[in-house]
Order: sequence, then C-alpha cells, then structure tokens
Amino acid sequence: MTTSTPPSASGTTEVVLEADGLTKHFPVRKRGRELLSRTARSVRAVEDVTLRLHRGRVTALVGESGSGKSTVARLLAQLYPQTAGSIRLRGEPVDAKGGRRFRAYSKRVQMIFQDPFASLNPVHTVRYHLTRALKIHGNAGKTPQELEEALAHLLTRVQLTPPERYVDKFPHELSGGQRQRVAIARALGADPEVLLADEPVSMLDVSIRLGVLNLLRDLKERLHLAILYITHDIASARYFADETFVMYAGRVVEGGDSETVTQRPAHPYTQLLIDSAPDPDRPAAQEKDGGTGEPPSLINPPTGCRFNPRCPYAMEVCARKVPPRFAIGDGDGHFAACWLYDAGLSDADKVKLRPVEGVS
Amino acid sequence: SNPGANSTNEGVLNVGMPNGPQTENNNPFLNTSAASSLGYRRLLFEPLAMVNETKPADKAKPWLATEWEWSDNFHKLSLTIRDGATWSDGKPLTAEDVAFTFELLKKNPGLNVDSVPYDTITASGSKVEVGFPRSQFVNQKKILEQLIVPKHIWSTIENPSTDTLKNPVGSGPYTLKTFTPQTVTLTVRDSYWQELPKVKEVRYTSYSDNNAQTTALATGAAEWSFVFIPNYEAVYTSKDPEHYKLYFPPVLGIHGLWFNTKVAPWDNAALRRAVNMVINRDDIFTQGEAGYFYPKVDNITGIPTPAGDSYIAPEFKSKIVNVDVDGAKKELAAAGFTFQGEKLVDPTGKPVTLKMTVPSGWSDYVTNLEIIKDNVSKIGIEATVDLPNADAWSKALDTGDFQAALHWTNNGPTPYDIYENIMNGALYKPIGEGGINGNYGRYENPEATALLNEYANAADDAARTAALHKIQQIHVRDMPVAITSAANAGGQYSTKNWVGWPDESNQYAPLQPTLENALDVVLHLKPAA
Amino acid sequence: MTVVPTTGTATPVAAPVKRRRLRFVANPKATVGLVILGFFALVAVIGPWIAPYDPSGRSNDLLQGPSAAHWFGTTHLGQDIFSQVLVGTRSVMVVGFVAGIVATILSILVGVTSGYLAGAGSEVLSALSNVFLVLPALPLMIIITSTLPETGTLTIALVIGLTSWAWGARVLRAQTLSLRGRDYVEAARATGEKSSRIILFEILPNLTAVIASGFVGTVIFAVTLEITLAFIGIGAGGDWNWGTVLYWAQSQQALAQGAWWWFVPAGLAIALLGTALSLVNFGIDEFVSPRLRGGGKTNVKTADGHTVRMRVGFTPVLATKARSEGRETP
Amino acid sequence: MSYLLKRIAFYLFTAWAAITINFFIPRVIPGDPVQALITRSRGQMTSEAVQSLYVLFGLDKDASLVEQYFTYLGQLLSGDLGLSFTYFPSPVSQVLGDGLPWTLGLVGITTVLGFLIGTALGTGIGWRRGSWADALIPVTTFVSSIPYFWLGLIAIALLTGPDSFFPASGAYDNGLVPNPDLQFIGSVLRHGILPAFTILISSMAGWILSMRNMMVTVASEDYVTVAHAKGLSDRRVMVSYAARNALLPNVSGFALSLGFIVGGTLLVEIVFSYPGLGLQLFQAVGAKDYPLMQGIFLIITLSVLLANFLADVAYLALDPRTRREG
Amino acid sequence: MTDAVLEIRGLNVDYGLGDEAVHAIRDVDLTLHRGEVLGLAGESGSGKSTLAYGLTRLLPPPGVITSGEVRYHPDGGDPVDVLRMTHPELRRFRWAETAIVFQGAMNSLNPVHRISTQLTDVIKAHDPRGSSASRLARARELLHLVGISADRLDSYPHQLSGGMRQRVMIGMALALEPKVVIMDEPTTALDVVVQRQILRQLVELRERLGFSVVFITHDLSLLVEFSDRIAIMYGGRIVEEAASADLYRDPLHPYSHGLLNSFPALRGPKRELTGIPGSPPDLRAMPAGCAFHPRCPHAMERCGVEVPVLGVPPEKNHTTHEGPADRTVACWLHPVHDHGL
Ligand SMILES: Nc1ncnc2c1ncn2[C@@H]1O[C@H](COP(=O)(O)OP(=O)(O)OP(=O)(O)O)[C@@H](O)[C@H]1O
Ligand SMILES: Nc1ncnc2c1ncn2[C@@H]1O[C@H](COP(=O)(O)OP(=O)(O)OP(=O)(O)O)[C@@H](O)[C@H]1O
Ligand SMILES: [Mg+2]
Ligand SMILES: [Mg+2]
Ligand code: NI
Repeated sequence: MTTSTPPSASGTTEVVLEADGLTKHFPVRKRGRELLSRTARSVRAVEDVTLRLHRGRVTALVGESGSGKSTVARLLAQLYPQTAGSIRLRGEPVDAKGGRRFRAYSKRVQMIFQDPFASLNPVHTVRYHLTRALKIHGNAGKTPQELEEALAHLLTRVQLTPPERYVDKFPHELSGGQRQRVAIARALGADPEVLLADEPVSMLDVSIRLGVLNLLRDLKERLHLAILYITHDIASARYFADETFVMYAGRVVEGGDSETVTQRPAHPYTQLLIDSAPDPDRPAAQEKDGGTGEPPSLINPPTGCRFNPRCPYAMEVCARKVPPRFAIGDGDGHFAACWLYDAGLSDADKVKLRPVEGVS
Repeated sequence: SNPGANSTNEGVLNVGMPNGPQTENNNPFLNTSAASSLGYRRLLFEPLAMVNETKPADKAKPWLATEWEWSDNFHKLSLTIRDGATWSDGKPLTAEDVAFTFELLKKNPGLNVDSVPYDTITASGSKVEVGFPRSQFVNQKKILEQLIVPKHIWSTIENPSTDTLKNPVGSGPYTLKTFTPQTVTLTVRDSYWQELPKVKEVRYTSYSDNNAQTTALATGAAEWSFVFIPNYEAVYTSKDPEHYKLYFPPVLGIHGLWFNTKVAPWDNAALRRAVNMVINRDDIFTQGEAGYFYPKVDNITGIPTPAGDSYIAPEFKSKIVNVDVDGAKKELAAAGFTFQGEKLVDPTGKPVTLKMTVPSGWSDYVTNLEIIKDNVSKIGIEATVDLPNADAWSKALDTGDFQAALHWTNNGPTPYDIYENIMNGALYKPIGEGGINGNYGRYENPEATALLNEYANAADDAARTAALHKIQQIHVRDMPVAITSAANAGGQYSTKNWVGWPDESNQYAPLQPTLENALDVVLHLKPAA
Repeated sequence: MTVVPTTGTATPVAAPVKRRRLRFVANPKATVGLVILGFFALVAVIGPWIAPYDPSGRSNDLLQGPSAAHWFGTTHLGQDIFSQVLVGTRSVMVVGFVAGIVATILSILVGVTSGYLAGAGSEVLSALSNVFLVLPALPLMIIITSTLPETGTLTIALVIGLTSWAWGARVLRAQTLSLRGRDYVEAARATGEKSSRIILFEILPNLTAVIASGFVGTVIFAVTLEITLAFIGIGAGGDWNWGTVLYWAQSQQALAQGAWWWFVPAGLAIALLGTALSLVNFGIDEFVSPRLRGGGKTNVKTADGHTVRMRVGFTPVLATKARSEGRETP
Repeated sequence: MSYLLKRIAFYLFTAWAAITINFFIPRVIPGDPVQALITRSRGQMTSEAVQSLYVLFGLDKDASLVEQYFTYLGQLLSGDLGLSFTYFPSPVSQVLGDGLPWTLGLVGITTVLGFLIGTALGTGIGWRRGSWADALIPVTTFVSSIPYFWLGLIAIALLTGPDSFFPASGAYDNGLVPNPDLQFIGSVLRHGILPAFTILISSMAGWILSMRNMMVTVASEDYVTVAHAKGLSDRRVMVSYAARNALLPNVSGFALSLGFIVGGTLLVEIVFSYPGLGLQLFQAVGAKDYPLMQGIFLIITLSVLLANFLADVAYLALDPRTRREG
Repeated sequence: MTDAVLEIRGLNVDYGLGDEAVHAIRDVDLTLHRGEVLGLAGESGSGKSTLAYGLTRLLPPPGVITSGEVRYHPDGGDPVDVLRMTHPELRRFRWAETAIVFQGAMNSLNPVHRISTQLTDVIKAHDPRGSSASRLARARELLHLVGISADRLDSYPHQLSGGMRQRVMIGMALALEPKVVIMDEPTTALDVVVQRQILRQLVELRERLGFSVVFITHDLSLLVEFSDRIAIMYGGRIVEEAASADLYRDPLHPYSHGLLNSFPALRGPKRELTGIPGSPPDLRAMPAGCAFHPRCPHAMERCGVEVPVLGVPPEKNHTTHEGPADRTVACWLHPVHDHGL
C-alpha cells in the first residue's frame, strides 16, 4: 500500500451526505438579572457549517478542543436536532427526529464515539453489542447460524481474528485498540454508507493508533464508505484524510485537499495551529512567535471573524463582518474564510486593528 | 430562687399521673384539660355533694349543698347551698353561682358531658330548684357531683368551651401556684369554709408513661397515683413495704367478654353460658390484672362485690362462678352441641370457633384474652386473638363486625348502668350500622329493655329492686357478656409522709386522684408521725 | 503504507467477569455479613418448626430466668422467650425483604425513569421523590399503620416499602443522570436502540451495585422500623417479631422487674442483624469503589525489620540499597 | 442566583405537597378523635359523653374534605394552626411552643454534636487508615445497629435509680419552673445527659463511617498528593485539603438528618419521657388529634426544608464551584 | 555534561505486597544533570508516572519502593538519599528542592481554595516566619512569571481555563526555586496552541532560573523538540537513553524505532508509518527475557530468555561518538559493552 492516495485518484466524488449552513445553539439557562432581559442566551457551538462527504473518501475535521467538531458529528448523526441549516442524504433532506425514521437514518449513517473505553457498555459482551447492531438494522439473518456468520464477518472485517476469540469477551478484557475495533464493527453492523468517526484514536496509545487509522482507511477503500474523521491532530489528518476542514470557534475557517491545507495553510488560525504542532525536525530556536490569547467564549463570540481578537493580521473589516469562503486557488477546492483573501476590500476595511509586530 | 422549688418539701404532697406533658388548661368542664387529666380541678373546684362510689348505697356527703331533695319522682331537685363558702378571690359563693353553673351546662351541650337534661333552673336565697323533663334517678350522682364555678367570672367568658382559664377561681382550698407542662403546683389558700388541709402544697407531675410513673412511685418521687403496674410487688411495694401501698376497691362498672349475639353460633345463650363457666377469673386477675388492677368479679350476676352486694338478688347472692368444665359440657350437650374428638361442634354441625378482638397495644386485655383462649380450648373451642389497632377495634365494635371482644361498661351508683349498657334495646343498632353507644353485643330483648325503663322511672324503691332482680335473671340466663372484672377506682399511695388514706379498713372514698373524692382524701391527710 | 494487523499477539486476559463477581464474596466484611444473614434467613424459614414451645402458649413457669428448659427465660405468662425470638425472626425478615424489594422496585421505576427522561416528566418524578423524602418516615408510618384496619406482617412490609423508596430514587436518579451522558448510552442510541431497551439493558445493569446497596439500606431501615412500631404497640398485631417481644417486656416493665432476659436477646438479635446488613453494604461499597477496600495488609515490613504503614504521601521504602540480584555493579 | 431562586421554588412546591399529604392522610383513615378519647379512657368516661364531645370539637357539622382543606390552608396562611383535640381547647401553636424548645434543645444539639464528633472521628480514622483506629469501625457499626429505644432502656435500667445522679425521665426536676436560673439549668443538663448520650452513640456511627469513606476517597485525589508534595504539615493537609473537601457530600446528608430530628428520635423522647415534639406527636397520633399532627408535621416539613436550604447555602459557601458568578 | 543533581540507582517499585505485587518499576538507573531537560517517554502504563512519584515517595498505596537509592546533590552540600529521609525531613525537602507538576491540573488544584491560598501555603509551610503580605507579593510575582495577571489571585481553580491552571501549577512549582522540577504530562489535556505557549514559557524560565526538568509525556515528537536527553521506558524499565537528536536520528532499540515511526509528520515528505504491532505487556504477566520481544520484529532466541542489560552500545562506544558514554540501550541487538557507569 502506498503512503498517500491523491484525492483525485480515489475515483468517485459522489456526494453521500451534505450539510448546508448547519447551526447549533445550545440554550443556556438564564440567571439572575437576565431573567428580565428578553434575549435568550445560548452557546453558539456550531455556526453555518457547510460540508460534503463523498463516497469512498475520508474528510477530516480538525480544530482545537471545543471548536464544535463533535457537535457537527452529532448533528450529522441526528443525535441532536439542528438549530438551522439542512442535512441531505443522497440529495434528500433529512429529518429523523422520531423513532422509526431515526432508525432508518441510523442504518445509513453511523457514528463512532471518541472514547473506546467509554463507548462500550462494560456489562455486555462483544456479542451483545454486535448482535444488537445487526438485529436493529435487520442484518442479523434469520437463523442463529446466519447471525453467527454475520458476527464472524463483522469481526473479521475489523481484523479481530479469529472471531471466536473475541466474540464472547467483555470490553474490559480487550485492549484499547481492540475495543475501538469493536466499536467500529458495531457501526458497520448497520451496513452504513457514512461513518462519522469522532476522534476515534485520541484516547489510544501511539502504537495502537496507527492500526485503527489504517483500518478506517481500509474500510474506505474496500467498502467505499464516506468517512468523516474528526481529530485535533492535524498531522494525522494530513496522513489519513483526502480532504481537511479546519474549525475555529464553531465555524469552518479553511478547507480543501489535506496536503494543501497542511502544507500551505491560508487562514491565520490554521497557520497558528500548524506552527504550534510539535515538530521534531524544527530546532527549538527557530520557532516563530506564535499567537497568544485564548479561544473565545461561544456565548458571546467576537463579532465578525471569530478569530479576529487573536489574529496578527486583523483588519477593520474582520471585526465587523463574517468572512465568506474565498477560494485560494492553489489546490483542489482550497478555500479560507478570511478577509485577507478578498481582493476587493476598501482601504478603510484594510486598516489594521493592531500593529502587526510586537504582539506580546 | 426558682418559684417552683420547695427546698424543704414539707407539707408537700406529690401526685403523679402517667399522662404525658400537659398544656396549660384549667377548664374544669373539659375532660381534655390538664386540670381534668391530672385531677387538680378537684382541688380547685367543689361539687355539691361527695358521692362515695365504693359504697354506692351510702348517702352522699353534703358539700357545697347542705341539703338536697328529689321530688316528683326525680323530676325535680331542690338544693340548699352552704353559707360561708367563698371563691378564692374572696367573693362569697351563692345559690346564684350554682344556678349559673347549671345554666351554663344547659346552654353548652359541649360542656354537658353527662348529657343531663336540665330544664328549669331557679335560684332564690340559698335555694336552687332544678327541673328535669324525665326521672333522674339514675343520674343523681352525676348532678350532685357537678363542680360549681363562679358566675362573676364565667359570665364574662365569651366561649366557655374553648377557654383555657388561665386564672382559675374556685371554691376549693387550693389555688394554682405554677404551671409547667411537667408539673402543676397548687398551694393552700388562707380561707376555706372547712378546716384548712394539712397539705400545704400539692404537686401534680405528669409522667409520660406507665414506666416512668412506676419508677417515680418506686423512688418515692410520687406519693399518690393511679397507674397499671405489672407485678407490683417486685416493682413497687417491695421497695418500701412499710409505706408503699395500693388500694383498688371495685366500683359498679365492669369489664367482660362481650359476645356478638347476632352472630352464629354466639347467638346461642347456652354456648355463652358455657364459656362463662370455663373462664378462669383467678388467672385473669392475677396474671392479666397483676392481682389488683381490675378487681375480680365472680358473682354470677356480674355485679362487682362488695360495692354491689346490696343489689344482688337473693337467689344469686352466693352464686360464685368457678371454672367448671364438666358443667359447661353438660350445658352444651343439653343445647345440642356435640364433640367431634376434642372439637366442639354446634347443632348445625359446624365446629365452634371463637375470634376475640382487642387493640394490639392493650397488654392487660391481650393477656386476659390469651387466658380465655386457653380456657375455652378445654371445651373444644378453638379460639384466636385478633389484634387490630384501637381505631379498627372501635370501629368493629361500633358496626358489630366482631365475634367477641373484651370491653367495659359505664359505671354508676347502681348496677343499672352496667346492665343498661349491655342490654338496653334503645341502644340497639343492627349489624353494619355504626354510631352505637353501648349494647355492642347487639342484644335484643324487649323484656330487658322494659325492665331497664321501669327501673329508671319507677316511683319507689320496691319497684326498682324488683326490676333489677329480674334484669339479673335475664343476664344470668342469656349471658350477653361474660363479666370478668370490675372497674376500679383505686390508686397507689405512700404513707411515708402522709397518712389518713382510704383503705380496706376505712373505705371513706375511692382512691383515684382524678375522681371527685380526691378533695375528700386530701382533706383527710395528716403528716406521718 | 502498511496495514499492520494487531491480531495474534493480543494478551488473553484470564478469567472473565465471574471472578469480578466472586470478588464481592471474597470480601471478608461481606462474607461475615452474608453468613450472619444466612443464619437469620435459615431461622426465618425453620424457626417455627424448631421452636421448642408455642410462642404464645402459657405455662406455669412465670417470669423465670434462662434455664435449660427455657434458654432465654419466660414471660409473665410463662411463654418461652426463646421460641418467641425464633418464631419472630420470620416476620422481621419478611418485612425487611418485602419492603426492600418493593421500595427498590419503586425507586428504580421513579429514579431511573426520571434520570433518563428529560423534561417535565422527569421534574415531576423528581419532585415526587423529594416530597416523600421530606415526609418523616417514622411518624408517617405510625399514622398509616395506626389507621389501617389490618396490620399483618405483610401490610407493614408493604407500607414501609411504599413509603421508603424516595432516598433510593434520588440516588438512582443522580446515577442515571451521569450514566445517561455516557458514551455507551449515546452509542446505543446512535445504533438505533429504543429508549426502553436503553434503560433496561444499557443503564440498569450498570446500576446493579447502587441498587443492591440501596436494597440493603432499605432492608435495615424496614427492619428497624417494624421493630420500632411493634415496640410502641402499633405494629403487626398477631404475629410475633422481635419488636413484639420487646413491647411485652416493656409493657410488663421487665427491666424494672429485673427480667433482663426478656429484653436482651431480642435487642441483640436486632443489633446483630443490623450489623450483618451493614457489613454486606460495606462489602458492596468496597466492591463498587475499590479505594475503600481495606486491601488486606496495610502494614509493611521493611528489610531491616521495622513495620511501616502505607499511607498517602509517604511511600514506604523497604530497602534503600539496590537489590543484589538486580544487576551487579562492577 | 438563579440557583437559589430555583431552590426556593422547589421548597415552596415541596412544602405545599407535604402539607397537603399531611392533611389528607389522617383524614382518609377510620376513627375520629372522640372515639379515640372514649376508647382511651376505657370506661373512665361515660358513653354519654360522645355527643357532647362531638359538639365540643366542632365535629358535628359536616364539611366536605375539600372545604376543610381550603379552610385549613387559609388558616395556615394566617398562622392559625387550629385547636388541639388532645389538649382541647389549647391552640396547636401553644402545644407546639411547649414541646419544640425541648426537642430542639436535646435532639437538635445532640444531632449537631453527633455530626461534629462523628465527622471529627471519621476524619481521623479515614486519615490514618490501616492503623488501630480502623478497629473502631466494626464497634460503631454494631452500636449504631442497636435501636435507640433499646439503648435508652438499658441505660435507664443500668444507670438510673433512687440514688443515681441520672434521672430516669422528664426534662427537669419536678416542681421547678422554667427560668434561666442556675438550679433550673443544672437540672435540665442533668436530665439531658442520658438521652443525649443515647442519641450521640447511635447517630455518631453513621457520620464516622461516611466521613471515613469520604476521607479515604479524597485522600487519593491528586490535590492531596500535591499538598503532600508541597511539604505542608500533616495537619494542614488533613484538615484543609482532605477533610475540607470530604465534608462536602456530608453536608446535605446532615441537612436531611437535621430535619428528621423530630421524627427520628421520637423513640428517645418516649423512652426518656422527654416532653418534646416527638412525644406529642406520638400522643397526637393515638388521639387522632389531626390539628396537632398537622402542626407537628408542618414543623417537621418546614425544618427539613429549612435545613436543606441552609445546606444549600452552606454548600454555596463551602464549594466555590457551585457559586457561578459573572 | 554538567554534574548530576539527582541520581537514581536500582530503583524498584511494586504495587501491592507479596504474590499480588505488580512490579511497576524494575531496576531503574537514571541520572538527571544540572540544568538539563530530561524527557521520559513510553506508552501508557510503562511506568513513567510511577518513576516520577517513586523518586519523591509520593506513590499512593499500595505502592511501595522495594529497593533502590535516590541521591540528591544539593548545591555544594553532600548528597542525601531521599529514600532514607524521615517524614519531617522529607517534608522539608519537598518543593524546596524538587517540585512536581502533576498530570491533570484540574485535579492538582484543590477546588475549594483560592489560587492565592494554594500559592501561599506552600511558602508558609517552608518559611513560617515571613509575613503574609510578603507571601502574597511572592504569589503575585509567581503568577506574573507564568504570564497570568495578578488579579487572578482571588480566583478559584474552576474559574480558570485549563491552560491557566496548568500555568498556575508551574508557577507554584517554582515558588521555592527548586533545583529539580518534575513534570508529568503537563500539557496532554491542552490543545497544541496553548501547549506551545506553556512550553515556551518553561524553556525561558529554565534559562533564567537554571533548574533541571524531568519531562514526562508519550508524545515523542514533543520531547525531541524540547528536551536535551530522552529516556524511553518500556514495561517498567528504561530501554534506551540518549541525547534527543541522537535518539531521533538513530534510535537503537526497536521499540524506540517503532515509536518514532508511529507519528505522522506534519511537515516534510510523508514518511511510511510502521507503528508497533501487538499490545503493551501486562505487568502481572511479563514475558520472560526482554519485555518487548513478543512485539519485536528483530527478536532473537536470547531475547525471550535473558533480560538485556542497560548499557553503552558497542558501536557508539567505539566509533562515532564524542565524549564518554552519553547513550545507553538495553537490547541484545546491541549487547552491552560495559564500562561501568
Ligand atoms: N449539550 C451541550 N450543551 C451545551 N453546550 C454544549 C453541549 N455540547 C457541547 N457544548 C459546547 O459546544 C462547544 C463545542 O463542543 P464540541 O464537543 O462539539 O467540541 P469539540 O470540538 O468536539 O471538542 P473536543 O475536541 O474537546 O471534543 C463547546 O463549547 C461545548 O462546551
Ligand atoms: N495502584 C495500582 N495498583 C496496581 N497497579 C498499578 C497501580 N497504579 C499503577 N499501576 C500499574 O503500574 C504501571 C505503571 O503505571 P504508570 O501510571 O506509572 O504509567 P504511565 O507510564 O505514567 O502511564 P500513562 O502514560 O498512562 O500515565 C501500569 O501498568 C499500571 O497498571
Ligand atoms: Mg469532541
Ligand atoms: Mg502517567
Ligand atoms: Ni569498550
């Protein structure tokens, strides 16, 4: 197998799941004086996110902790109702709040949770977990033998072989990597078209991570699943994803082909992220002075571009208007939501908010 | 320093009652007041006459009334009120006050505990005339016992039935000194129409239960009380045999096993008589009643002796019921009962069982029933003791939903109250209908009812005696209640500090500190040597 | 890029859950508790058969101290106290366990449902359990039992059960609330499981220990309550239980009469049963939260023979020289 | 802030619900105060008295349960608790006024003391886990399994008597009048010792155990290890790092137990003839004295709620995490 | 290299006693030099934290140190053995000489005390005579040192973000100007931007104050960038120790090699990632011989029998390296050519 698969080479670009203007606000309880005011307070966890998942492609969603990645995944899995925006599965609008429709939807879109230690019920065996997934979605066959075969098939798919050895084990008897595989097998039990993987490896040891990621890649290639790979490790996105989207404070700030985004980051936040990632090849002395400050509050997010208070290049316009996506033009669909890439800004808009140098 | 403290304790009489903490309430008309519950109303207020229940045939002792006279077949009472009695605020006690008290009862049925039907009430000079719509022969005692209150105080009280009378003014020799929920202290006043009592201060302490009261008696902290003490020798008298005494004279009220005479096979008088014959009254007295509490009643008529001696019909005078299993069996055989092996079978062929009920917490009653259960097994009756709670028990009796139950009757100056309570057809209510006030056994006998009426309204003693004798015959024949014990009017006392108590040899009064005679008792007390 | 199979070298972890379950029994506290409890359960079953006398049967041995004929002495009616205690065990155990079961079921129904469901229904259930929590148990029981016409053992058990679930419900609700957010519950939902199945199969099994300890707690509570009620004379009417024995002792002023044997056996039996149940509860607590486990030895012998105690913050040092068999330093 | 508002709403609702339950339960049951009074007197009161008592208690008028309920609520709001039947016609508030101080004084103080001592002991035992102090646990478990009343009765049997320092019953010597003088206070203290010890001994064990368990749990928290690593003195780590945090979960438990003072130690009051609310309640139940029962339940309910409220406030004070400012 | 501040010799740590015992640290020898940053890497459960807490005797029960020596060289004084100290001595030694920054900052700060209290009480414990005003001034200074404004002194831990809490802990560690600061995964819970900010600050502070750092993490790429020397742990033993650059360029132990090949690189050409097959060993049932041999692609017969000795590898000793043995490895592929230590 090769080290990378150019996105264009993956053949198909058929869109399976797409989200348009996806928005999620979590209401926060009012307190004290606010009881009198009429404005409702909420955590604006996800704001106007648009993305597409393609058949047989891995799309990475990166961004720091709390930027809304998991929320996007849960919205796509319909575990939360969205505040605004639409989700379309194979072009059809999705509305799967209730029981039966949710089931039908979950058969096609499955989610893998972040923590393999927490996402399997400690009191149930592997068999129970997988059987349920199969049964719910009618993949269990009719006879016990068929079920047994289906189980074996699932376990083999996630390379837990021989299946007999794992099928009757309890989660605590499995290693982290094995558990994560069981979680993946469970998701596959529904025979989905889309797999939403929420930080599937962040809880795993370095030596085990690779195995799980390779497995995901293998699934993509063999079963042509559309996979959303959520992570905060941008380096792993470079290695495993065809496309990468970067989120900051609930908004997608940059996206495009993974190699381009990681090697030629356009948005100042992506640049900061990449500069901050540990890099053994870079001598400590060579380090640039990176950005400072903390991620913004999502209850009262900054106006305009949410990164503007930390951005070394912030301009007048950044604090006023939310930047739309600007195509960068150096790679496959590479875009950034940043005013720096708007050619048509007036001079007034371009006035710097702060002196560029000497940021402390 | 503490107003209630009395460092010398000299001249103090300590009375105890097991009634729990009290709330200040000195209203003498209310049974719920502390004054009634502890009995100190008896020392603050006085009756018209002092009736000795243990000797009901004796004439009452004149008290606030020096004379009284019934006329018009007990439809009318003329009282002569004592001259020289004063209220504790110094005002003289007059016939006006007596008339006012009766008026008060007439106007406030809530205060008229004995439901005496007062009609016309007039006072003139030292005389009071009271008229009644019917004969009050059976109520004589209740009327004469009435505590008299001062008009000048009570006429200003807005609602006498909800007044707690913070400053009681009475004609008795004592006044209220202090009140605490635990102890009420009375102190003797300067002037009194009789000789002032030797007891200078009376302290009523309310202990919260029998155990605490018993302990207080055993330690001498209480010198006079009325409480059930099991095994009194071990727990009480042995602590100071020379001084610790008890005196439990019977009065004319009883406790017995009431049969539901409307429930087969207990509608059969022979069966009831047989049961009466096998009940071991000695065991009940010694084990259930600890050998003193409710005195044993073994006369076949159920009339407690010696208090009721003079009322017993001559043919029953010496008829004592002793355990007689064979006699009972004969009686049963004659009535068509048979034995299947050990089991008694009624004439219809059903085995005889007896379900007796008693409130679960009433230990002496429960013990008595356990004994009876044992006794009736000797004549092949399988008995059970059912222990519902007190409410369910009252309800069962009220609606007739029981086979047999231990219960009491009213008491009074003659055995009339006992029989009336058991047999009066006017009280009868069919099974299932509640609101019954006596006759729990649903006993229906027009003859008995007529005789009871005759007794209450008879014009002369001879007629009364005749009626009472016939009633006794009916009772002996029908045995609606197997009478086992007499109601008591006794108490425990200590002669360590005070002597002069009533006892077997000097039965001038019953010994319960809450009865009206309490005042008479206190007036008799003298410091011990 | 290579896909590296991780199979083959997986270290098989030995015994499955069985051992985990057994560990509870291996807990010495729980074992002692269970043994005593088993003893009482046995007596509850066979007590009436092995009792030497009819507990209500009178005899002529009035108020006698312990003897060969009457191990625990007799009452004022000559009843055998040993038989009363033996026969009374059944009522105590029945009340304890029936009440425990009823209250546990109710607390699960209310607690778990209100914990899992969100919204108004949950709030109502939670308020309901809070109201029941505020009502004082003993007075309430006194009122209820003194008002029921028939207060047999079973009635008492039911009443206790029906009024004492609130605490358990509150604990279970809190637990369920925390479980509800667990990934595996979310994952089950994402797989498409129904709510009822999630509650029954995903959440409930994980509450076992909490439920068990709530159950034991309620049993202790119910037993004490029944005995207390019987002692103040409003408990189960005809049935013997330890409280009834004490009630008779008290109403006959046994202690004042010097009849200590009338009081002591039943009192000790209560204390013993209570202790046994508490021990089982400790066992469960320690099972759930390993930190509480006494963990056998806490005292360690150092190489030079001293004994030191293991304690937080000061790790004991057994030997300060490098072990000789480790590596030789040339 | 909203936290407190929410709590207050919750308290109001709970109070209302409890009051309603307290109202209905005694009324849906058979029996009435008159019957109870007659029954209790066992022949000492004639059966003719029944009618006069119905009139006296005002029970002769028919009022529907709902009507009664609203009358009751109305009276309650105006602070009128009605008249007691047992002590007719004393107002319930007066009866309660007689009992409450004793209950608060004896049971309240000992409950608080039990909590404090138990917590202190539990802190020590938990901190020195594995030392001899652990042996105390089985002992306290056993002792706490003994019912209050049994312990009290044994204490009375063994320790009281004619010449004993300890009185067997009452709250003060007979004949004394409640007055803040030395004689009276001395007497109160003397009467309080035995019941107090009974409560202390039975209630302490629970606190010891839960505090010990919390200490053990907290002792392995990282911040305790950090405190050790900082070289702080053992005392400071124990008190200010471990015990301070271990105490938090016990605060709400303590609040609940404070509320149960009246109900929980009813038996102590009965056994020691202590003239508190518990004893009154017991009598009220026996006498079907609804107004008094309701009054006492009201007090219990309010005190539980008050205790819980105080616990909430204490929690706010003790645990800064619940204080959300800004 | 500079002289040693901390020398660990033959340290063994068990969890539990007797047969139940888990040998979490086995015969560890390690030297921390003055002023250096020593990185400790290895996967989860390899004993990194146990080593860090063991040498300060802060292991929670049932941890016991079964044998070993931890020699601390104070400035100018005679070396002392930390493991022989009495409790009061230990208390005085702690924080004043070695301070620890624990794994999760949320749990390291007592949630119920203000930051100021937690900063000042350590100063007070070691210098009871100072005035509270001076202590407060020092606390303010410390916060400033780690880049937090002084008005945060009155905050409670939950009012600070994760990064700020971590900084507070670092500030607290420096309160008494210790010679050694041990940091157990101080940045794992933080995102990369904040992580970098903190580490940069740490490097600055070390340059200014001159303490030595033991830096624990399993993120090898972070270590390579920040530390001077790296020790790799596996199964309770140190399997390789070398200067960071040497280790990165030329790992000798197959495990180190595998570790380095498990990280995707953000820059440069895409490397092939091989990972490490198999799963970490169970400390209760350690394989005989070299603990890594079941997962080792180069395992030989000897590996399953004999525990390899940590020592200077022959090729390094005799060929390219300058200076005395500055790297060691425990692997039979590089049999030790023992010169003594
Ligand atoms: N149920 C919820 N209620 C309120 N706020 C929420 C809820 N779930 C998430 N949030 C908030 O929404 C924001 C985004 O959370 P999300 O979990 O999606 O972040 P993330 O990018 O997945 O972070 P991480 O990398 O830590 O998993 C956060 O500020 C979080 O606090
Ligand atoms: N209390 C304990 N009882 C038994 N074994 C323990 C205990 N604490 C830790 N261990 C074991 O000791 C070994 C070393 O643990 P340690 O915490 O030092 O690992 P680590 O390298 O710090 O791991 P991580 O990177 O996950 O923090 C682990 O295998 C762990 O299972
Ligand atoms: Mg997330
Ligand atoms: Mg660690
Ligand atoms: Ni050499």
